[in-house]
Amino acid sequence: MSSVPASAFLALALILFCIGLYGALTKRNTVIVLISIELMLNAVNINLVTFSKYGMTPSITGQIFALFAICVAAAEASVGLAILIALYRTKKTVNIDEMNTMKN
Amino acid sequence: MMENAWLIPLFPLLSFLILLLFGKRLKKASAYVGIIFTLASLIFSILVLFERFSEPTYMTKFEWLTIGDLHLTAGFEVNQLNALMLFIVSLVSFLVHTYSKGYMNGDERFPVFYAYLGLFTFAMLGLVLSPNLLQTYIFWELVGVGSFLLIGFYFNKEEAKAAAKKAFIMTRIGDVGLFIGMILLFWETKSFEYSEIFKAVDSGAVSGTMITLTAILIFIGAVGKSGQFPLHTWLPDAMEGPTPVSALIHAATMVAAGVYLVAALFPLFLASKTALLTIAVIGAFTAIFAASIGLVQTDIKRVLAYSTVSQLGYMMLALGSGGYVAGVFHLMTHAFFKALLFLAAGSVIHAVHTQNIEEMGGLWKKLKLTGPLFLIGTLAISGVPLLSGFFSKDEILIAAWEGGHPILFLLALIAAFMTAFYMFRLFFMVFTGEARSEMKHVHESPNNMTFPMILLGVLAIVAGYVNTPWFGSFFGDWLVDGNPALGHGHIEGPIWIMIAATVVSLLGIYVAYLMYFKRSLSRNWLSGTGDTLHTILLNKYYVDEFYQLTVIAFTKGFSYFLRFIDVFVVEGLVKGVVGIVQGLGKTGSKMQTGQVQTYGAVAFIGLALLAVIFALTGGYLR
Amino acid sequence: MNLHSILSILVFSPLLGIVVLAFLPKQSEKLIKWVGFLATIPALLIALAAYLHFQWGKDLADFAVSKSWIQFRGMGGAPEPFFSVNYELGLSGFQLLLVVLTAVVATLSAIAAVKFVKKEWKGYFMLFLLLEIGMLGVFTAENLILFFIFFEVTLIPTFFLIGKWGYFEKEKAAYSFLIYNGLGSAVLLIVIMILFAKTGTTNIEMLTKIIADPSAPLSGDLKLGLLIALLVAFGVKLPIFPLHSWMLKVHVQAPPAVVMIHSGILLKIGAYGLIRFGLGIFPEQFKTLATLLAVLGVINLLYGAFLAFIQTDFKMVLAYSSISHMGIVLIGLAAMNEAGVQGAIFQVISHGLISALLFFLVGVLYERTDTSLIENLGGMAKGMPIAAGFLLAGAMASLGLPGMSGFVSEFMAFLGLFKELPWIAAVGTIGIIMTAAYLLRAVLGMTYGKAHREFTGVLDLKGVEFVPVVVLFVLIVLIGVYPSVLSAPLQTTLETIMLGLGG
Amino acid sequence: MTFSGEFLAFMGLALVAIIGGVLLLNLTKVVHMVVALIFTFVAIAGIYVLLSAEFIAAVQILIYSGAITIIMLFGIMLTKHDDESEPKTGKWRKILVFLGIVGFAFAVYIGIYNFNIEQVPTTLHENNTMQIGKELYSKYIIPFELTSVLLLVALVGSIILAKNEKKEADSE
Repeated sequence: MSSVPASAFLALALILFCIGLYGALTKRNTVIVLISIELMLNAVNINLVTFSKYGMTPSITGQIFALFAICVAAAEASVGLAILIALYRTKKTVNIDEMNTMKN
Repeated sequence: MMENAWLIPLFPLLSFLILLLFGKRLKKASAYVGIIFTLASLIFSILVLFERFSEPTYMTKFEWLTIGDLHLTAGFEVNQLNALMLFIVSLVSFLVHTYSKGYMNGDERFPVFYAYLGLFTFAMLGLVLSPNLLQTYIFWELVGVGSFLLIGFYFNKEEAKAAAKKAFIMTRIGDVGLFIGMILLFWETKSFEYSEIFKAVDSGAVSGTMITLTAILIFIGAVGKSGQFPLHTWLPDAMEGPTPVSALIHAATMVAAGVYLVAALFPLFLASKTALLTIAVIGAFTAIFAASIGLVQTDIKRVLAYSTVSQLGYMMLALGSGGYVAGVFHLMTHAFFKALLFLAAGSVIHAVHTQNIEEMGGLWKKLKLTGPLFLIGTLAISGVPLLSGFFSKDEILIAAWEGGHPILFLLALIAAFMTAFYMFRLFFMVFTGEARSEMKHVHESPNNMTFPMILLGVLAIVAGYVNTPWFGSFFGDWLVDGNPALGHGHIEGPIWIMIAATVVSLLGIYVAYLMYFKRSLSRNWLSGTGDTLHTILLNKYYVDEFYQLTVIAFTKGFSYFLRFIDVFVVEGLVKGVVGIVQGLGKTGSKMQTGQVQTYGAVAFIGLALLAVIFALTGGYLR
Repeated sequence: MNLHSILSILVFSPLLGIVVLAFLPKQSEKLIKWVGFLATIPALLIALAAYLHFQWGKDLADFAVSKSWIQFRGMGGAPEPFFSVNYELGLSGFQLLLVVLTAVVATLSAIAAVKFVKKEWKGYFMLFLLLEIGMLGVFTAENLILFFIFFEVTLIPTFFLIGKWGYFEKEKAAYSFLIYNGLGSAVLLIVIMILFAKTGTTNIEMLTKIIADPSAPLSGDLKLGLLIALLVAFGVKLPIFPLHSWMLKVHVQAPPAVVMIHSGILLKIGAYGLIRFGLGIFPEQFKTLATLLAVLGVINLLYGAFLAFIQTDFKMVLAYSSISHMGIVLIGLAAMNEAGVQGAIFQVISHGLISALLFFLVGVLYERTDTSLIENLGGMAKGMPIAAGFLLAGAMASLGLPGMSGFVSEFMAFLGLFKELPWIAAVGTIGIIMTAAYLLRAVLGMTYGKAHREFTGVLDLKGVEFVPVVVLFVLIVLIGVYPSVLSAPLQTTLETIMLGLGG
Repeated sequence: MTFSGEFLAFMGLALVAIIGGVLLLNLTKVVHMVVALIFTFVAIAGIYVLLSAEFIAAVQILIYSGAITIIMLFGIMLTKHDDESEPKTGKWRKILVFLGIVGFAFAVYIGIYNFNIEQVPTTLHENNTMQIGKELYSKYIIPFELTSVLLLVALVGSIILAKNEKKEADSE
């Protein structure tokens, strides 16, 4: 029916996810780390929507889940940023190296 | 009566239990408990013996232990040998019980002594009733324990402790031989029972090498118990025990158990020429070896102990030469005269409170009863004609000659000379001459001590007449009745052997007379030939020292070596592992930078690794 | 009462004691001791009743209980669609004997604890009762997972019992106990999980059947690997050389009442596991390992014996003698015939009784004299003849004196091995001599000889102390004189094992 | 595989999304990175359209390209960024993470490669928004309501976190 196979979408999602992951694990700037996490969430959403169309039993549920995911991502972004600002206030930096209070 | 023979060992067991539980309350009365129960055993034994004269062997068994398809039985058997042994053991035991009442009087552990005696008597009687090897082994060990406990009776003496330990361990070395032999024989014949084993051996179901191997292994057990060379050293040391014990265990009964075992398994040994030869050689060697040590010992009990070893060697020589009757006959007569000698020695010790014969002398006049009785025993063991020892020793010499061992015969003859010599040396030094040390309050022993000696003295004189070349070999015929394999009741031998034996023993007595009574021959005649020889003999050929330097040193050394391994290698391995783990832990804690990103990276790499493995293997362990 | 629930009652009966103890105030010493002691009684009574039940000719299968417990869908590749773990308890003759042994030794150990434990009775008895639940559970579990859970339940209380109530280096001993045994049980868990994943069941009987089936989804190599892993897991517990060093520390440092349990029962879990799982589930592979096991057994036997020969502390002597005696278990198992296996089982039980007896006596001695060094105790027979007599009797039983339980087991183990591997067995018999040598050296060193110190006052056994000593000694002699009390229940177990071995 | 319009659209969108992602990683200035991210988000919205999820596409543009990006920009502006002096991540760490990601991608790709399901004709594109609405207010009503709670909590939480604590302490 469609000329683009489901696996193409999945592969795209995979690539985006990997990019996000790489960013989240290597970047020093906390804001960028947060952005990378958003990117990963987006990749997941692509998967949800893809399966909503190409899955074993296609249904609208996938899209609804994507909506929920977006919703949660929005909440996460806001809280994450709030934490970031709170931290910045005390540490005067957004460098992730400085955020090692878990050690002690 | 024979079907109730199982009661015989139970009486002493009962005595043991009663004395163990209530001994403290019974105090002196303990002796009566022991004496009454052993008397019961003795009466039963006599009844059984007389019944066995006319009736066939009785045997019964019940299942003792089931191992899958194997059914091990226990039971009892009354054949000629068993009946005879029952009689000997219960008689000597009864006499020793009676004797001890006087000898041990005043000891604070009097009831314990009687309890131990009961235990030993129980085990010994059980041993001679056993119809199978396993049961024999069980009682064999129990006898060892009884002996161990009695040797170590004076437990706060270091020597007694060492002697008890030595006795137990040395006999145990022999026991392991018996243990292995027994098990090997079991897998060859599928049975522990004597009759089944003989059947299998007769039918040729067991290979020749196997017979030889098992026979020699079982003989090792006998070597341990009967104090044969090279496991003889415990027996002289065992004299640390109370003297009645030496009479009972280390003269008459337990040490004869080895001889009994070989006799009981005689058909097995007959099937192997090599095994028989081994027995004969070891027996003859032990006989002369121990006799030569006996020549120079100064402790009255040790002289007797070496003479026991030597006489046991004689018995082994007889059995090894095929003289079944000769061996068993000598076992019986020896039991009587050696028990007599020990009891008399005990009486002497009781009177003078020393065991060193250098300090004795001139006791003949003071101990009016003990002296003659000791003389009877000495004459009997020396093989002076008309006493019991003469007949049985004669039988052995004939058996050795007829068995085709002229060299062993010669050794036995020399040993006979030595026996006569050292026994009379002992006699002269103790009873004649002047007292060589201050001896106060020397008095004859009480009646309950002299009575057993008198009875044994009578037996030492007459016991030989049941089997003589002159009055018929009733005893021997009865013993081999129904078992043609065991040989004839009496072996006809050339008359010169008897004469030679007599001459040799008289010669021995004469030399001793010259040296120790008339003093016309220098007492240092032996040492005159060379101090070295005397020293060697006095130190018992340094066998103990040899063991000390080899076996014990090796064991200790090996133990320390193993401890080295345990402490350094095994523990070291553990410490190494601990070190590695600690190192890993330290590295790990260094990696805890507190940065979430690092944690995430590590966790993710782990996940990726798992995912790759999963993808490559399909994720399922095949 | 329903027979099926009896086993559960048996296993969990000490729980009642724990609950009651939890509500008792810490200070009421007497009450706590009584409750701790009484809580062991129901298990003892039920165990004895079960034994009588068997002796009256009834079937032990009556006791079996199986309740569905955990179920989940299988993962791809497994043959069964469902994985289920059932709550299954059961009794075979072998297990029955061990349960009786456990119940008896636990009760006696409680008596010992009443005498010897000097502080914090409440905690002690609660842990002790928990330990008893674990031990009873281990021996009745018919399911590997259940077995493992009970196995772990035995570890933790023991750790605390050693670590809190032991002697000077108690913490070190407790840790090395926990680490060694923890590693062993980790290996055991791996084996159980592999078996579970492969066959979909952890029921021992079903596992045995599945694995005996040649079409089972396990290759021979895997089975061999699993068996070796089991050998390691239970080898730690047994212990097999060179996995033994933890056990020495425990024997020396733990309080005597705990060592009674530890040496008497906990070590036996290793032997039980080897027989039940090693020999029971992997008979074919066991055959290939037989020679190795025999060699290990002889090494254990001699290694322990030689080292025991030079120890200066009687507790160390006993610890090494335990190693030595466990060698006999291995020797019996390696024989792989009726005599050998029965000998091994006999040795398990007999050593349980003997070591409990000896360690109780050590406890008595230590309480009176504050030492267990052989040298310091020399000549104690003077002051405490009864204790010395029992010590000597215990040593005699331990060195395999006929008429006591030690001999029967030693004899059968060697009987078995001589049939299969006579040369190795012959080397092993050196151990018999060495056992006599080291035990006599130690015991005579303590009891006989000149007294090095004054043994004054009332030192000998008295009062309630007689109970454990006499009970254990009577049992030892009973087994030695009439071994059928043990061998009768064992016959079906043996048949099953022999069937697995194909002969 | 034919070069249909749909395919071309997919390829184009995918390329934009990936390039946006790669730029996100490689640009030095933080603001530039965010801009690169907007491209990606928009491209993903296009992908949604291709997957007949028009409503999601709209939401994507609204929430991500709009709201979230703006929040991020605020975050960037509120904090100080010294791009040059920022220490670089360790080389080894980068290599290891990269290898891990490659491995992970490989593993997942095998899964995707083996993913083969018959396509079933769907009616998702017809009245997409209405379908979503119906489902959302009937079947998923409780999660939907819970989402509102979540958002509320996030709102309150953010405010409390970001509030200047000093002032608060002063005022009290």
